[in-house]
Amino acid sequence: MKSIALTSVALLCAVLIYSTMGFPAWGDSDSPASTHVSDYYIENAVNDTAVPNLVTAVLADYRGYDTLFETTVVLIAGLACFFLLRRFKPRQPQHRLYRHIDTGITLIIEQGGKEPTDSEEFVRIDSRWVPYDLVIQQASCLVIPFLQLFALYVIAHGHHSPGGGFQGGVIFGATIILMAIANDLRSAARRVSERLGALMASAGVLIYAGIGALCILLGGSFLDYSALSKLFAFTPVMARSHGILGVEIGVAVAVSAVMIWIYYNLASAGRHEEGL
Amino acid sequence: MAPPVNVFSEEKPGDNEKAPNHRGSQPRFGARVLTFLVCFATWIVLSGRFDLFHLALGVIASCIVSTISADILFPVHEFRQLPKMFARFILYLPWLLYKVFQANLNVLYLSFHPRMRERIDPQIITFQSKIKGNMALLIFANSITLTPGTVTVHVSVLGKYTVHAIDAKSAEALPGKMERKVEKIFE
Amino acid sequence: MTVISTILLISGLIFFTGGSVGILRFPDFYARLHPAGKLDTMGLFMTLSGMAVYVLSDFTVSALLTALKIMLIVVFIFITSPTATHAIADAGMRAGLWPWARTREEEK
Amino acid sequence: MMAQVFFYTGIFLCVLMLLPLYRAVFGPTVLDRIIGVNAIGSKTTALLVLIGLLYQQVEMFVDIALAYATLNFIAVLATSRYFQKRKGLYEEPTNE
Repeated sequence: MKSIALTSVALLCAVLIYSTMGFPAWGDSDSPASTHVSDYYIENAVNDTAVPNLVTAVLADYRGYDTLFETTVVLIAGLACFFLLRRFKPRQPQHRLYRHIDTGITLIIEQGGKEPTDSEEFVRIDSRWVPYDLVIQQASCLVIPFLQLFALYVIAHGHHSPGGGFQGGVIFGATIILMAIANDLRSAARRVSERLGALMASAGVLIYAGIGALCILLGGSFLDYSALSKLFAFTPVMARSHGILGVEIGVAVAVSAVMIWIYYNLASAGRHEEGL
Repeated sequence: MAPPVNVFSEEKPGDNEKAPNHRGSQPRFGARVLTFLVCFATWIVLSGRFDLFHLALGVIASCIVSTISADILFPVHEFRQLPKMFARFILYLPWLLYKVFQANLNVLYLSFHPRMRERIDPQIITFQSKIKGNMALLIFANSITLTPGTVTVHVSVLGKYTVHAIDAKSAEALPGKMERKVEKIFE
Repeated sequence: MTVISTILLISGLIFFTGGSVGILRFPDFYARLHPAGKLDTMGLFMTLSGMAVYVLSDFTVSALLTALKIMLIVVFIFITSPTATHAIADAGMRAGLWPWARTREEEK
Repeated sequence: MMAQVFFYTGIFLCVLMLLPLYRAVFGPTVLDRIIGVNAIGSKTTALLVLIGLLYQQVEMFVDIALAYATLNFIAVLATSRYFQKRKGLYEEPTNE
């Protein structure tokens, strides 16, 4: 099995290296990329899409297929982590840990012992003990909502400033990861459960592809956002601009969910019961 | 021998929403509104665009944040106290800044001093403070870290501080005046 | 305005220098936390407020918002930097590292 | 004139980064390395805003600086928490 995998990887590498010979030479000024494509983007991007940030226009509009499959690759990375690491059979734990909220005392309940109800007084924590740290927890509480707002700002302002779906999604995922670091994995999973993360990761790609498909339904070609102007009362240029925004949101949802998902699986070695 | 109980049986991943949450997880309406307002103000500073489209995006983003994490930002139950606390905290800041400045000059002097190792005498001290409330504990801990010669090593929930002090003089200064000042903010 | 901003920048740089030298010279990592935690925070505060003052020198609404954004970074740093320092100190304590002390060195 | 001030400040900051870099590379313990990386990160935050002023696009680079500060904070917290857990002195006995 291993030899088959190795051989296929080696063959693929050989094919890829062989195909690089067809590329234009490094820095070739006569290559197609530098003769007309770049100039076209630089001259016409603002008129075509009403997006002042060229990178966003190229990324989400002119090269929409590329970004669509990049997002899919991110989703596949999350799936790969899930299938490689996740252990579906829960271990029989020897004990459960509870923390008394007011005093910070940790209780160890051996198997069969009387368990406190998970309520006002006690909260269940990970079965491998994570040191409770008041300062880190409180400081992250102060910071997290503003970081989430900042992430949404980065997503929404991809048209004007650096940023967009990938960056904003990463920051948003990082806030949830910060929550998991500051408390424990259990309290982060209380907000964004694994199932929700998986759903969001798929939904992000679906939003992207769905916008593309909607363009076909409205008579354009796949990912040609100007077709959206028939559905809403936009001019074709503004339709392209808003289409880019929708696509960015899809990318952001997928990327943030995959970040969280990968973190859950990596930090707990697939058991989802003990965080970092 | 009793059969082993599967303690995870009630904790399937999808069940998390139904699991009883701990204290402060049910944000009140006031917390949501307050979070929304704070978020929208931050959005305006961040965005810097005042056309209708971007403001609408701001409203949507603030709504999202206030639904996701209102209980994180304002777990306090007494909302009447909040503006007063905030005002007192703003009044506390200049004094803190002055102390921070003093601390920095102190450390700056130490780090350029040629025989620095003779001037410092690191030690770890513990003391019990009278401060109650998580946010007050956080503010006091971070103030200790920022002010002369001391770094907070550990804080327990009940207010027992473990502090690394760089010399005996700064170790003696704790808890001192700062504790009273922080206590005053949250009374 | 430019003079104030230059002075703030240079004093910030002095704090940064002190922090970097202190990180090199102090005997153990608990003591190194002092310059790392305090002087870097102060240096950032000084340099960033210097830049904010410079941005404000031609006063428009967008310049004001940019300056506010810069101050937002300062507030963020003032919350997070002591917390990060504290996290490192706590990790060292739990790993069982004892602080360097003058008396112990004399015994050896 | 101010551009030159910013330029030389940036150069000086880059040179200053070498000192914590020594800590980050040769630090005797892991925690020393974390301190070094944290110090480099805080200088980078200032440097990013400086670059923004040099290119006359502050409002862009402020966003990047804020994101960088965030990631620096999260990285330091994550590493230090990792060592709290894996090398915990007070780790309670688990029967694994």
